Amino acid sequence: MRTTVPVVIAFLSGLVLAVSIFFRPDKTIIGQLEPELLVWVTIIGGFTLFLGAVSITRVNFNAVQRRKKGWGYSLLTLISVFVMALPSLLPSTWSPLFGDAEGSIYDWLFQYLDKPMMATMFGMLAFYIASAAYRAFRARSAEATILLLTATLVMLWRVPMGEAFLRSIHTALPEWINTYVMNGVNMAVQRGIIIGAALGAASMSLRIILGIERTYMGKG
Amino acid sequence: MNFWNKIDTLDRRWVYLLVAISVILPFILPVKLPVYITPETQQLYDAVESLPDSSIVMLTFDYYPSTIAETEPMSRVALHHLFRKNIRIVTVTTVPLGGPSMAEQVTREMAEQYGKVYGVDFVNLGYKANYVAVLKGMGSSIEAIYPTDNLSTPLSELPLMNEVKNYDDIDFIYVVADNGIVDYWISIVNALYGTPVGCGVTAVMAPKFYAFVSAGQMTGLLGGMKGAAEYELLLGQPARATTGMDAQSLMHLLIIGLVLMGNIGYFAGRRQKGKKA
Amino acid sequence: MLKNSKIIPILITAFFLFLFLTVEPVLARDSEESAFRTERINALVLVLVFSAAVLLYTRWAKQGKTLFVRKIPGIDAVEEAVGRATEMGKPVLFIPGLQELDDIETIAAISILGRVARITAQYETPLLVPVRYPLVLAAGQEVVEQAYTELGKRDAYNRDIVRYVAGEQMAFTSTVNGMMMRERPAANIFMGAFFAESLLLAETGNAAGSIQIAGTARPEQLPFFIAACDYTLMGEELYAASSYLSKEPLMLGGLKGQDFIKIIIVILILIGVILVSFNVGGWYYKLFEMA
Amino acid sequence: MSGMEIFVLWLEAFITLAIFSFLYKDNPVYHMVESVFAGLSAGYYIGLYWKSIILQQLWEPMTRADNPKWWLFIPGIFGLMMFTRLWPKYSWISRIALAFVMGSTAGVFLITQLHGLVLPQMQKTMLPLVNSKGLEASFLAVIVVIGVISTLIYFYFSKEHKGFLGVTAKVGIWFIMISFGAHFGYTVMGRVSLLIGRVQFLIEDWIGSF
Repeated sequence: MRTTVPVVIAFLSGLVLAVSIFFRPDKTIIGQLEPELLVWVTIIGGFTLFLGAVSITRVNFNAVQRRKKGWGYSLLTLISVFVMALPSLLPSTWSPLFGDAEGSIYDWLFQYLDKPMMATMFGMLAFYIASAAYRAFRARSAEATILLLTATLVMLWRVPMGEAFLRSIHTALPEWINTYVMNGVNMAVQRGIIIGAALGAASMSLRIILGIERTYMGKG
Repeated sequence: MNFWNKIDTLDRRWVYLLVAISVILPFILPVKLPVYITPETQQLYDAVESLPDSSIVMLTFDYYPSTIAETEPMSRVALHHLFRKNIRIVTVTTVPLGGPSMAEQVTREMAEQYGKVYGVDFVNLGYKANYVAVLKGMGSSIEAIYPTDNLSTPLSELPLMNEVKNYDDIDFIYVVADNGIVDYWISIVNALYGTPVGCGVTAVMAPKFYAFVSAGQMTGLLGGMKGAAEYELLLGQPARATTGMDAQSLMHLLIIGLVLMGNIGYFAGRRQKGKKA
Repeated sequence: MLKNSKIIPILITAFFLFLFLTVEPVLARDSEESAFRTERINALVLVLVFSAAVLLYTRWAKQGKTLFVRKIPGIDAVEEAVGRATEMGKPVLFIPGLQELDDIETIAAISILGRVARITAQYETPLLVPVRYPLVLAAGQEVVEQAYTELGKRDAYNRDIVRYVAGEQMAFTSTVNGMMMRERPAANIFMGAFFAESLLLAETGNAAGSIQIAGTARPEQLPFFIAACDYTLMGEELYAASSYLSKEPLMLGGLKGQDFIKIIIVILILIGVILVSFNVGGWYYKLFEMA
Repeated sequence: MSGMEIFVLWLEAFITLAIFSFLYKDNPVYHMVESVFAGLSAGYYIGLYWKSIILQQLWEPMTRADNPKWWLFIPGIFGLMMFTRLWPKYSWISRIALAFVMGSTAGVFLITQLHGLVLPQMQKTMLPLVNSKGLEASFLAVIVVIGVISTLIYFYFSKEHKGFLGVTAKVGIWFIMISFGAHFGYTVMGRVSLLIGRVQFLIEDWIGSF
């Protein structure tokens, strides 16, 4: 029972969705099932967020209760969760601070705390891309040399001075980089990886539908 | 440990410091690295330049707040150029979050500089959902899609909008975008209604659209901050994009320099080890 | 393999009966455009051939034929990395990507997590699994708990091994980055769907001195993982990892079927190129039209 | 500037600098901002899921007066099943809902990957090696065809990479490295733009307001 029911459910839901893509939604029930079942998945995820809330609360509450090292930070996280979530769950008819419209606590915290945090995290990427290039682009092997030469060439091509330099070597060099490297090799490799990964994904899907891959039930 | 050994095992924080310097420096000391005009930018500039006085241009703000470092300078150069030539502007956006307010803010700021009047010289229509329907619908009647402007003023009360009924009354469409909407401006608006479309797009998107320019479907193209900097040079008004491009050039050259140094250090280190062995 | 294998044919029959019953009246009413998307028949053929190949190889494996699969260094490194963490007495950090469970990449990551948890359970190496989405939390807890239970290490299991950290992409990243600098895991394993945060995570992990193994099917993030990690599973290697780590011949059937189709695809492309080059390939080209 | 505007400006500057301080080393200020960030974003998603999923996609369609989607009680029950995870004894029930999610995902991906990715990518690779557009187009076509095929072969698992297969796989890995190098170099500009946005804020908006 504990193993059979999940396997059968996975099989049926997988099969229905796989088949439904071949039928027109306006003509058959089965054709309409695809968008419908995907909404179901979203709904289940919606319920599960409650478990997420329990998880983050439990981890941080335990740390505070046991006065673990750094429990103050955990307290801060706990407070932040509730200050953000609770007012948004209350109806905005009670107070303009509730709900999620402009002027609510929820919206204010998002606009003035969350957003600058996200933007700054994205800004960190520039530092990391420089240090990764510096450390990783060493001519240790033929492959690594190819990697670093192409990266350098493309970086030169991207900025005005570099482009002028490349043009001085051969007038068509910048166009060649665009045509043969970016739209030639780069595109071809991406395509090869995409085809291969798609086959891998399809094979993984098939293993799940057929119940061969059952790690989610702890069965190898 | 000689110099090159140290380079080989440099603490990454030195790299971070160099990055910070090369990005901040252009803001304090204008470096003014040379900028070269690409034909696509020139084409867009010429297209706007050749529009007669008091033409009407539709300018779009199809970008999200996350890409404003690249896209807002393009909106600014467009506004500079259009206002300077006494061209009247209708702005629209297909981006719900921030789109209308960014359009409002940037346009009004620039209009103030040029002494332009809202409703007469420019109008901000704002956002409407379902962009395919919006783009198609404006072909027959803009008023049917946008009964009011962004601030809920009926279009009939705006003198400029009495002259603009649909794409036939628009001489040029200047799209600034950071997403796939560009395809629709070309495949729906340019293809079906024949209004010329010129675009400013993010650097990542640009290569895809060069083909549109050579096919004549797109009248000129700005690729990211670099395109905006070229346009600023053409206008003779260096601004944010020029500063930004200086930072970009410095950063790219810095990374290339670091890679070079790292490799010299690596080989010097290896040679030394070889000697000892 | 399947105790309930008898039930499968019955289900398939019932399913097609249902299909028949819903389609038939519609077909009778309107013959102009059939309910079946005939334009997608090429995809149907591909799916059927693909499934047949996978099933055939799985069957051979079940009959005891040995299926050869070459060594995949990145996947072998997963075991080594966990071993190193055990020696050092430091935790293993596993991140199953930043997508929800409705992405197949995440499911692949969860399967790999199941294998990794078996190794950490065996050696009682601490395991940390921060996740960004609640369904991934549930699935992750399930596989880890099962792995520990099966190996008789329930005492070492703690349900906060897999924990929900933050909903937003960059909030998640900043928390995990902090975690890496403070807990100093011996090994970081990134598997699944990653976006711009790939480099933020991998560079921080590198600065913390951890051994790093990444795997993703997204070609646009691979260059950054290659630059900052010790081993990287590219594209389909991610999907192969769970089968490969399981070391069960049965699981390799999928891999072999996939390889078989790959060769067919290469041949089909070459035929297409030749036909199109001689300007006689229009009909052939159309066979691959996506509709 | 109003008092509120000044407060918001300084708050944003503080957050920006606190996060950047992590580049030097982990420190209490960063840890503090990080903790708040994690909590807020979890709270944000609770609000978002409540409104956009539970209310908008489940409750409203199920209870509306005309044409209610009564059958949505099924995913509702599946959703409630997930709560059994809180009691270890009954947590196996949640596997049913998990199996539904995994099965559905697998069903969609099985077809969409083969139909939506493999077919069109194969088709786009069938380029004429000889064509009227001239030598350049032919050369590009040769590169693309070799690139796609050698990349595919590189991932072939069933044989050791020796002999002809080995040579093709070697070509494949070289192509892959060119592609990754190009992609890396190409991405630098976008990343730097994001940093410039932050620096612009700090220098022009924040320091500029002094």
